[in-house]
Amino acid sequence: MTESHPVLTMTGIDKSFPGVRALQDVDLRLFPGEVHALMGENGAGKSTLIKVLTGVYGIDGGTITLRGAPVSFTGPMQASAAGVSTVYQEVNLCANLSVAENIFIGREPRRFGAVRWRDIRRRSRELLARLDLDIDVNAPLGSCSLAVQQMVAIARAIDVQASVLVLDEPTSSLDAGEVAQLFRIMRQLRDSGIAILFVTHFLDQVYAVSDRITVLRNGRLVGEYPTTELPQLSLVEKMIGKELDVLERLDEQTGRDAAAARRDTVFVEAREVGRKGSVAPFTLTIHAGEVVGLAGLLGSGRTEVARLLFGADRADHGAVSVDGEPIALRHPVTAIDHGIGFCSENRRAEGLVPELTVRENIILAMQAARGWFRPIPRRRQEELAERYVKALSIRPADPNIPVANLSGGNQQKVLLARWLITEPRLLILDEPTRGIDIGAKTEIQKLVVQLSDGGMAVLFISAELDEVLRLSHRIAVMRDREMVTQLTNDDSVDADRIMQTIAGGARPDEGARTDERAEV
Amino acid sequence: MSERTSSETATVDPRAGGLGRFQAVTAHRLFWPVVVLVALVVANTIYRPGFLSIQVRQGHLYGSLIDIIRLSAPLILVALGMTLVISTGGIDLSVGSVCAISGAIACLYISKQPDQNGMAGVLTALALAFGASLVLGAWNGVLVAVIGIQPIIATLILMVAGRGVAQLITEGQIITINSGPYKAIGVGHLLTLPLAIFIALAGVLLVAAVTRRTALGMIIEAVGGNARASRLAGIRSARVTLLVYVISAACAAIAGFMMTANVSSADGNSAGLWVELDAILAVVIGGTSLVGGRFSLGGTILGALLIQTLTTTVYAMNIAPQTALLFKAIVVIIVCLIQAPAFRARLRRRRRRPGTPPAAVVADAPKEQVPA
Amino acid sequence: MTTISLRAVPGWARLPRRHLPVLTTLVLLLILYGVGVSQYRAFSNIQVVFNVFIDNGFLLVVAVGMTFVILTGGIDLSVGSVVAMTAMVSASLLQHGLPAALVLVIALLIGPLLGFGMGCVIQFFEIQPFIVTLAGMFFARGMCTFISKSSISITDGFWTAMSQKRIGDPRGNFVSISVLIAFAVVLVAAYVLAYTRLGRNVYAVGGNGQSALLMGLPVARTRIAVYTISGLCSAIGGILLSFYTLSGAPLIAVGMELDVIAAVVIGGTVLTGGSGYIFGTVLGVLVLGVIQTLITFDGTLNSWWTRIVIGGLLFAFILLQRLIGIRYK
Amino acid sequence: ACGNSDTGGKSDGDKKIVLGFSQVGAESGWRTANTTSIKDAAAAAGIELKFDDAQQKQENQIKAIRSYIQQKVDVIAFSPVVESGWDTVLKEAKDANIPVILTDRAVDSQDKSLYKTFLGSDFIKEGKAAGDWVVQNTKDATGQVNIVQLEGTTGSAPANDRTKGFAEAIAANPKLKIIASQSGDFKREGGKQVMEQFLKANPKIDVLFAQNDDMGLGALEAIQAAGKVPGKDIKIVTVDAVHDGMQALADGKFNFIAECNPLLGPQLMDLVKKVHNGEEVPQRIETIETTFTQDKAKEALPGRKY
Ligand SMILES: Nc1ncnc2c1ncn2[C@@H]1O[C@H](COP(=O)(O)OP(=O)(O)OP(=O)(O)O)[C@@H](O)[C@H]1O
Ligand SMILES: Nc1ncnc2c1ncn2[C@@H]1O[C@H](COP(=O)(O)OP(=O)(O)OP(=O)(O)O)[C@@H](O)[C@H]1O
Ligand SMILES: [Mg+2]
Ligand SMILES: [Mg+2]
Repeated sequence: MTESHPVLTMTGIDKSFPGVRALQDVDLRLFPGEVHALMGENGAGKSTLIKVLTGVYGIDGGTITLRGAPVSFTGPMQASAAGVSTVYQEVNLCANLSVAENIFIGREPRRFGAVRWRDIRRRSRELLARLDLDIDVNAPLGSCSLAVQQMVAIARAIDVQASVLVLDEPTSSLDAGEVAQLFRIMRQLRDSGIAILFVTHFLDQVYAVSDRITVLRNGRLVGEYPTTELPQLSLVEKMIGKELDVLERLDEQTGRDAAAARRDTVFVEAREVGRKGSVAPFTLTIHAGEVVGLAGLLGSGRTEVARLLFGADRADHGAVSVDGEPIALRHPVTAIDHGIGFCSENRRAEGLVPELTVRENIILAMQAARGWFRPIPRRRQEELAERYVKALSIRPADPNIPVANLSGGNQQKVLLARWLITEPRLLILDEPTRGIDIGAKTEIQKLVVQLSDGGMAVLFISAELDEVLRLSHRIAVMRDREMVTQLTNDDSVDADRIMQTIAGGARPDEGARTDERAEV
Repeated sequence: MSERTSSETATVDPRAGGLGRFQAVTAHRLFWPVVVLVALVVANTIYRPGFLSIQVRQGHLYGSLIDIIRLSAPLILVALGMTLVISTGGIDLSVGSVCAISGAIACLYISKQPDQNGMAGVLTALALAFGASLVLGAWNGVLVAVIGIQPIIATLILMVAGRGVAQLITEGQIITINSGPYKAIGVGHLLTLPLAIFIALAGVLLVAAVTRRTALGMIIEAVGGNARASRLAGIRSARVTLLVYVISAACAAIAGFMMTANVSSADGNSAGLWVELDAILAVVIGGTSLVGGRFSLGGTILGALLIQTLTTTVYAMNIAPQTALLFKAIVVIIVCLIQAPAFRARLRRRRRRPGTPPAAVVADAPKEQVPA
Repeated sequence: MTTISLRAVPGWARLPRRHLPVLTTLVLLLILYGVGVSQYRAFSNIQVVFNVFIDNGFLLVVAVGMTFVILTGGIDLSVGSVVAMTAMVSASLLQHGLPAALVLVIALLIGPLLGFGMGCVIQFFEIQPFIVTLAGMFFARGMCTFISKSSISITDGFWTAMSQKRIGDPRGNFVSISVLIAFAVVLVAAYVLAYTRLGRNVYAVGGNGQSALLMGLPVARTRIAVYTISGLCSAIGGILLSFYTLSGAPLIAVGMELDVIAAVVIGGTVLTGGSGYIFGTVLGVLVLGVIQTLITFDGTLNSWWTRIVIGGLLFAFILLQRLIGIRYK
Repeated sequence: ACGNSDTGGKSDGDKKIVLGFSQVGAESGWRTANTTSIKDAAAAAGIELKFDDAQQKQENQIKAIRSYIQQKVDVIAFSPVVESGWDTVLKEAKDANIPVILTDRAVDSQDKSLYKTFLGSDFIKEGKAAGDWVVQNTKDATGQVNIVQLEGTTGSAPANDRTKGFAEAIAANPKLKIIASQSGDFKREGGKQVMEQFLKANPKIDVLFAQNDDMGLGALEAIQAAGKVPGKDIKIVTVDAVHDGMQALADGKFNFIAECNPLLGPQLMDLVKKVHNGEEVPQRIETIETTFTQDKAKEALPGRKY
């Protein structure tokens, strides 16, 4: 396979942003019929390399050749016309358009210049069926969950007659089933001779699907390796640039000792809280120092549960009490006042203020809680920002640049820092590790453990079941917008059991179900 | 990972060497508006050499420059409020009408006084008018923040109806008053300088203190930058939005006092007519983005001075006011163009690498900021 | 392998939600009309409706152009001035004895050209549309007075014919040719938005310009196109206005941009872009027209009350629209 | 074609006459006085008035006239915002057999049959009257007499005609020279700002001609601020004679005002009745106007209605 000529070569690529050398003398080769993983820590320059390739950014130096001919795209339009089809990190679709239109816009089937809506709808349904997705293609994309949006973006990309398919973290919001589905299709495409460039932070995914790996570090090329010749540990070492025993340490931490959590003090109690059209009424108790995991498929309503508990959405049913006192949750402010923090899964739309600096983004929640006429002194701001930039190794380590200039993973860390400095008593983390590199992910996991040991309660939402299992004392399982069960994370609970509950194929019998509820 | 090729390789071209400082100055956001302002003054001086001269008449400083600063005082005030509104991502078209209403109320009240020079009467009039304006601001704020009407439309309502209200108050007449204390707001003097300048200055300092000495400024910028995120961070954005519209109306009210005091009469139909456009222009020339987010008070003041200088120039050069719009269009476009990063990036490319096809440059310019 | 099946809302239930703003406007418009009919004798006359179209034909055309711009999330403040400039240029050229056909061509070129220029500045130099078109507005208005300080009458035969031709039924009800032209513009625009790539790209750019760019859509071309279209519509509107008044006056159509924006917004188009329909814009223009007709029929309001009532009705309308919209959300 | 009996309004003679009146707007005190006069006169004459305010937009006026035709009023009267562009709608009125009366400002229609009559002031005459006063009162001047002029809204009929009339009158004395002329838009604010510039650019100004009182009043402030005495150092001549202007004249700050009478109401109602009854009326009727010196102003002031 590798004997053939590369379909795409990038050599000596240089790219700077004001204040940052994002890429420095980077090479990349893509061969037809291979899945090529692009690996690197947050901010290593992966997304930038991809955007440089498709002409979103111009390059400062270097050459790109596609099928032997030098190219220099002025924008994604040209790139896709030349057969480079891309799914960018962070879903980049139009929320106001329908699902079907998002798939076909720009290359709508037409007759006499008129767009053929019927064809678009039919073909979209077919395409989504290939991804095992059964949704209303007329629905506006904005009403779909992030995961569905991600799948739609993928559907759009794989429909193009492309010779190069670029997928920048396509799996970050997908669950295991969808990932498998995506991989099946990626293999199909690979076998038909397409070159696929694949970015992910999940190491096992890399080994499951890729043929070759290119590693970037700090905007420089570390090397290109066949997947089979690069063991997982050395891959990580190459990514982070020093030897580390992260992986072993990760494995140690399976399962939390449920008894260790202080289960005597109930912090938040939600009784039959629900909201029509979003989540069926659920009852959930969270104790101080306890980590409660929320498991479920995408769209199962985990985010909704979190939003209701935080007052981001208003419940139309049930009551929430904190420390035994009922509270009226009409606005996030109430929740924050009672010591609840919420890290949204959608950092771009609901998390960061792109124009403000890293520092300002970090202190935002704390400042809001103090009220605007009691400003946090500048010195204290700097101090806090610097501490957390260091603690979470946010890069670049300059708290005074606009947060928009940070890479995706580093933005996530900023968001986390915002809530950590408010020292909440309950921290709701919705997909805090999405799009975060392996090193940082471990850091965050360790942090969760540390926080809960220190008495902070955590509601932890993650698409990665492993992670949920590893960190939670208790796991609530969601299915079809209903909290179907709550399990204490003891030895009897494992991924299989949760998967079964989630899938609903093996519905827990009624007896067991009431038992579990009663146990709460 | 500490070794990082970061901020050392800043924007400044290393080849520039000693020119670095100069470039840093020209790169400043407000460099070009200042240049245009100076150019206007120079043009005026060439046209009429006496333009810069300042004499002392009746114990006051007297001259075109003084006039410009005095006349720009109301615009500065209106633009101040507008800056805050715009930085939350809104816009306030009703400021002109609020000027008219506040002026009308004050003048009407004073005209009904037996002794128009009485300080108590004047103060009551000001308080009444100011209070009414706060109500109007709150009305705008409620429409935008609570009911959720798009700002341009919400304030359009008051823009249309407010003129009617102002005329209703004056019954379509021009109310002329003869009140020394009130007149002083527009044409009085303090320490040989027009009082209006001090009022505007006080307004600027107050707004600056309220926004920059407290966290209000940052919170406004956060709401303008990302309203949803701000809400989730615990900011009561509705309150902030409401507040900025109230501040805007308050500023407009004081500007209305100045405008009416300047001619000692209230004209519901024409007081503050189209001042909203000038104010918006001032804000934008000052570098605050219309989509919300970061704001710059200093820039706004500069913008207001620039616009007033332009107006005065037009009168001074005897250009017909309507045709003068051509002139204004050109100056505005020039200022905005040379300030635009994309335009500068283009020029820079041109200079550095003549012959590069411009298309490649477009993609390089920082677009609406691509996170990740 | 799990199949994701999200509980879908049935198709019929989903439909009204997207069309809700437009439907609300329609209902409110009918109510407004009903009020007129019940209050004033002559209001029920069909010619009243025709007059609303005759009197607002140019506004409708300009609003159609504005709809394109607002759908991309932009705004075009220059429309009123461009309308005036087009009328002025036509009047002035006709006065100089140029043939009508040539004048039409020239007049119809100026608007799109200015629009194209503004579009380029907005796209390539990334200056906010509000400012660029505000400068365009000043420019065009300045040109008007530059051409002539006072109004110029049009005596040309073609213009007079277009102005005075009545197309109607034997009972004396009629519409003007301008109305037909306006309808044609509306139909073409509705087709373009719904069934052409350009139209769909307009929605995409308005939904999320950055995404549209990354999806490989011709964002620059689209953005420039909408300002050009708006310029063209303003030019057509200017021609219609010159038919309407048979003259060009430097201060005509002052503040028209605000009426147009109000009409588009009342029609349910969102100012941030990405959502709205031409049909809504038609309704929006009708709402403004009917409000004004109501006020003239009343005939007792003095100047300031007229303004207050227009403002009040605008408020009531937007509030109702908003409340109904919220209720259904 | 308009014979639908049930909607018609002009069948019996004893029914109230319905007059549709479209006003320019409410842009000045003069205009408001004009409106009030018309409303009061209509009420007094037992005429039903349908009033519409066009807010200075010709489009609105055309719409209003169409609506009057639709409502089948008996007579239409209006003060046109601009001179041109009325033929189409006036034709419609003519076809509907509704007589039209123009007030205050004229239209430039070639077809004089489109309207019955014009009632208003002669702006040229007003400009002339002002000019004549200046000529009279500068007879003894030795050197050149420097005049500055504050024009009205650019392109408007009053501004054009007053400029013309004034220029004609002062041509009588070659020593009179207009050294600066700029539009102050008929507003006080405008008058003040322009005058400030005039004062800075021209060290010696003898006479100011402001084309309405409001601009004159604005200029007054500028003159005082420059340390000069209005009425003495700079003679001020204006047009209109609204109350504030008359006051200034009586106080000796103005020197002369040529009246422009807004109180057209009674005259208009007379005309409406005549036109409605089919009587012949002259094509052009001028309002009764006078001029005021400082002494005359003092006498007239207590009895002025506006
Ligand atoms: N538009 C921009 N302006 C300025 N700096 C930027 C911009 N985009 C990216 N950078 C910087 O370039 C570097 C590389 O970012 P990039 O997004 O390519 O990282 P990444 O490898 O995709 O990381 P992640 O895994 O977190 O997505 C980072 O330091 C980032 O801060
Ligand atoms: N059938 C559907 N039709 C339209 N929208 C849907 C449907 N199902 C879910 N959604 C939308 O998708 C979103 C998914 O719900 P939610 O975010 O609660 O799921 P989640 O379990 O948190 O998923 P994720 O794994 O993406 O975090 C919701 O915002 C909801 O509005
Ligand atoms: Mg990335
Ligand atoms: Mg979620």
